[in-house]
Amino acid sequence: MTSKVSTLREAVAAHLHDGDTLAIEGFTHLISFAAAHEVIRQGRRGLTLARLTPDLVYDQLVAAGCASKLVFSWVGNPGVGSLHAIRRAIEDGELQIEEYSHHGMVGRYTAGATRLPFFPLRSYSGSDMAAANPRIRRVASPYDGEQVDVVPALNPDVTIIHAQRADADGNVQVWGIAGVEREAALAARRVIAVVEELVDTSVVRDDPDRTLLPGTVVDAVCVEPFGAHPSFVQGYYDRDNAFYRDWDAISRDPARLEAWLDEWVRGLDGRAAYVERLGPERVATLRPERRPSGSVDYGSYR
Amino acid sequence: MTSKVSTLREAVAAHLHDGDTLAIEGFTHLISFAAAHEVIRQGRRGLTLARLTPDLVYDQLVAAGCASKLVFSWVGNPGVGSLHAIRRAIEDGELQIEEYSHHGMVGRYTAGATRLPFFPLRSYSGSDMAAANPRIRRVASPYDGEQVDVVPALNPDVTIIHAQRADADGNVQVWGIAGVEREAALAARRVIAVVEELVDTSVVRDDPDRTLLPGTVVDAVCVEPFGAHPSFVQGYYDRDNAFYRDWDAISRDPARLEAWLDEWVRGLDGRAAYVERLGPERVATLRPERRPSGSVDYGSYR
Amino acid sequence: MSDATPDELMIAAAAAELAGVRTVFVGIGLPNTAANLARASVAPDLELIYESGIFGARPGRLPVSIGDPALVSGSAACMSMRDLFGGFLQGGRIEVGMLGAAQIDRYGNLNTTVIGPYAHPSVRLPGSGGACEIALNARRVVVVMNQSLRSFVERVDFVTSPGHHRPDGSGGRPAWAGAGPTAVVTQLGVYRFGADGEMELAGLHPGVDEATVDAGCGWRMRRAASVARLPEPPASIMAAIRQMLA
Amino acid sequence: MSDATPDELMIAAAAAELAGVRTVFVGIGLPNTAANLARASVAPDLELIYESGIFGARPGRLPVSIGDPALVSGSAACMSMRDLFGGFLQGGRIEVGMLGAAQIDRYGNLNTTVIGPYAHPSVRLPGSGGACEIALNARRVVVVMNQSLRSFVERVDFVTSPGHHRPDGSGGRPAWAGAGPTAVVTQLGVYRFGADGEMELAGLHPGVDEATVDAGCGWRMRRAASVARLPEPPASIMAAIRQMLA
Repeated sequence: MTSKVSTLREAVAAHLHDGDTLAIEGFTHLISFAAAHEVIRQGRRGLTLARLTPDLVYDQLVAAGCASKLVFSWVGNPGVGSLHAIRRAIEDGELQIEEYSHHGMVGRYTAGATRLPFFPLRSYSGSDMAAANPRIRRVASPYDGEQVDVVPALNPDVTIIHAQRADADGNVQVWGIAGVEREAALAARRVIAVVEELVDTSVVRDDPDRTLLPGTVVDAVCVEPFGAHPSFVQGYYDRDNAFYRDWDAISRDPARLEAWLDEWVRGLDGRAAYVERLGPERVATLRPERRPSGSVDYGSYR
Repeated sequence: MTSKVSTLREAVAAHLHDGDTLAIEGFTHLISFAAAHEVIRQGRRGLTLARLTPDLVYDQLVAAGCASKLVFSWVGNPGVGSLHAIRRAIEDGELQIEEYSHHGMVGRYTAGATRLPFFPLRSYSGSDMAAANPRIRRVASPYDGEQVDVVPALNPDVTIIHAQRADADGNVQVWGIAGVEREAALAARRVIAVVEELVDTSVVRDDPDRTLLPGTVVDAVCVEPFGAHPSFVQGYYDRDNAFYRDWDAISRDPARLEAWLDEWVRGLDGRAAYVERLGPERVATLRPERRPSGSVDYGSYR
Repeated sequence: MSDATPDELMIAAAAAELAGVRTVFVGIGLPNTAANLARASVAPDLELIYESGIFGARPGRLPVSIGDPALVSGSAACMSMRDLFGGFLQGGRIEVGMLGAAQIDRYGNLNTTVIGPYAHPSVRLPGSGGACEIALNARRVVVVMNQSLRSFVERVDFVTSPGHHRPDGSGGRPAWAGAGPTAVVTQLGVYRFGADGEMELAGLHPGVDEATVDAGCGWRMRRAASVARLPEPPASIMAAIRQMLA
Repeated sequence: MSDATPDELMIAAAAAELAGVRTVFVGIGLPNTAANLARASVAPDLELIYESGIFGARPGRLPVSIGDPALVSGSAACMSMRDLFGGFLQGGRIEVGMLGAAQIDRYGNLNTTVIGPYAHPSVRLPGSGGACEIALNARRVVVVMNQSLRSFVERVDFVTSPGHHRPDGSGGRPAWAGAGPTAVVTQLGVYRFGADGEMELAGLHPGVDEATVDAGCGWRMRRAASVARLPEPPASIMAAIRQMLA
């Protein structure tokens, strides 16, 4: 089979265009900052950014002027406070917003993945959310007449996910929090998987239950160790909570934020340089001790 | 935490009543024949049996007179032919049927699991299935007016699944084909998990991604090695294809079927006796060679 | 005067609300600590469920985020958000949801979206996350929040998560919904709701009097049939809290 | 006279329909063998997808059932049926679905449900399984079945899986649906469909003449612009088939 491995630079250049809807998914875990930085370096403009929790990754994309719209369900710096670049862009009228709840966003990706126009759910009765967002609507059940809330399908032009490992055929494996990575990828027209490690297909095939996405769904596999920092990768590195705290002061001050982007994104040619600048000591403090899953037996049937 | 471990006899006696809707799920894999045999021994009557593929397990329940209705999507002996007891009961008017497609049944359990009155899908345009089953209906999308097929929620009174292992808290782990086990269990009022092995909770907790159902969902854990024979358990034993072939002649002849039920079900006090009667040689031929999954690292974070 | 800090009193009181409970949907911060405390005391069978999909976490450290890797390692199950929000929360399998808010009104309506009008807010808050669906689908809701004239308001600026009904009496809860907020825990006391869905002062923390409650409430707070004087948390509970926060 | 059996001719012709294809939804029996043959010859990137949720199987033996454990061990992915039927099949990510049937009409409508009326059938067949949704959602469908006056009928007794439209011209395919049946492979030949959705004889297996086709068809079978004489499968293909079935 033709290898799907490419550089992140090539993958972003080939698959993401100005004006696209982009979803970088991974709930708290596996957030591809490496891909976001490449998008900033390539100067994409006019993106609609979809993500349950915009997090620092979209604060950076918005600060760099890549986005014109944000689709989300919880906009904040978890455990810290606001995302200041996004807040400023909304207040300045530079960033449109379209707002759902977590289950609403899960449902939007699921409807997109399953090619349905809508996804039914029970989330908005008595809330002002449907009044604030006219795309939240209702249908009547043909069984009992109940009015059920619905959200519309979301089909990103590109979904980018981060994962622990993949093989060259594009089979992607994840452990720990998978969030909405599968639904967001299946909903997308094009999928980029950024991984910590490229492994032989035999490693994947020894444990097919761990496969989040089979290769038929994935357009490019990009190997970027530490590519999810300052978020975390289960078993590989911890969340860099100090970075999340430090971001508050950085993003609060537009000049400082601009300098940060110059130093950590535009001034570097990729994630390897970022990791080098981070320094081996900081990287080392984020490495966990081992905790093996144990092995199960699939059986050999001949 | 209070242990959920009980005998299958106790679990069936406590949770399954005459007239209940029962789903024994597990698609080709992990079919709890042990539970079905216990239901026959306890003489339940008037059950509505739901299952994508009724398989031999429901042919036996129907033959034993336990069922009054069958809800299904594919009724046959896979690779062999008909299920004769079910066919006779339908022809004799003793068994009502309600028929969907595979995705329709998946959707019915999913709606039940998520407490929605219906599940939307694109399965029946141009088919006669909706005309044959008035419970297959349509709703109009409030976004584009498209008429979308819907199926109604299915909430079994009891769902019984088979699995490789569980801990005493009821956390159930499966590898290989999971089919609709999760959705069927979440849709149910009461859940019985039959497992090959009871393991310490540390085994489960070393690999939380393998957990199909957390203990909060499970009412009883019953340990019945070889309890899915003649279906298979990935890594534990193979499908007994000879049994599936032999069943054709047994179930074709009502007298022979009755004798089989007497010999293999009513005349035995449980699965251990069944395995003993099967004999160590037959069991040995169904054991696969080992094929380990390999271990992944979740990391220890302190 | 109590030896416990206001946060510690809130944690102890919130934990008491979980007595005998088996499934709680928690966020980070005070609710997380309260739920862990409950499991160590009044609710030994309690499973902590996080919106990141983690069931039965046994973290080796106090988690900083709902997506802390320490919550995953050693947990009983790790589910997709589709299963968590669909099959578990919406499926009615979560007994208690714990929620915070920037504003609450007397009917338990919660605002975590905006201060000011939605289109031009004076303060943009994080939004719902999973709060609106937790408020509807958990079998009951325990609210944990700081109380002041800014947060206990006559009318919330935006109903993110519905309480018992609107201030004008409209918008009652659908038949399938959970019971809604049954308790509100603040640094001043514990509140419950009357049969008409209106909040009532049910208990006062040590050292707090009713005048302080009234001074920290934007409407005239009703009193329950009897207002309890909440006891000082016992030494064992205080020690457990302080060990968790250490 | 061909050295190949009718089954072998069907397998070889069905495999040829998969040239260059990357994703095929297969059942057990002839379609499974044909898909495996295609991967070994004309479609090296072909992923075999089974309705039990298995992607990219590399079985160590010929599977007896779609749920054979040999399909799981060594496969690339094992998905829930909800993901398989929702995100993959309905999601439009399956290029070719291979279906069999007890009856087919000239517009490619397939019956696997009943012979006779639905309420009182003379023969109860297995029903849809996943066939009706495969017929609608796969980007195109290849039908593999035995041909006779009993199976190639003017009017099927029940439309389980829709073809191009009803015999009366009603019930065309929705905009979102795949192309429907594009080829039918039988022991006699290969059929395709005209722009109006009617089946046409496109090719004859070695040793089969048009009169035999007409004698095994319940309507007057139309001819394609040119009817090919299908070649004897090459020795390498025959060897591969026989090795698989050994």
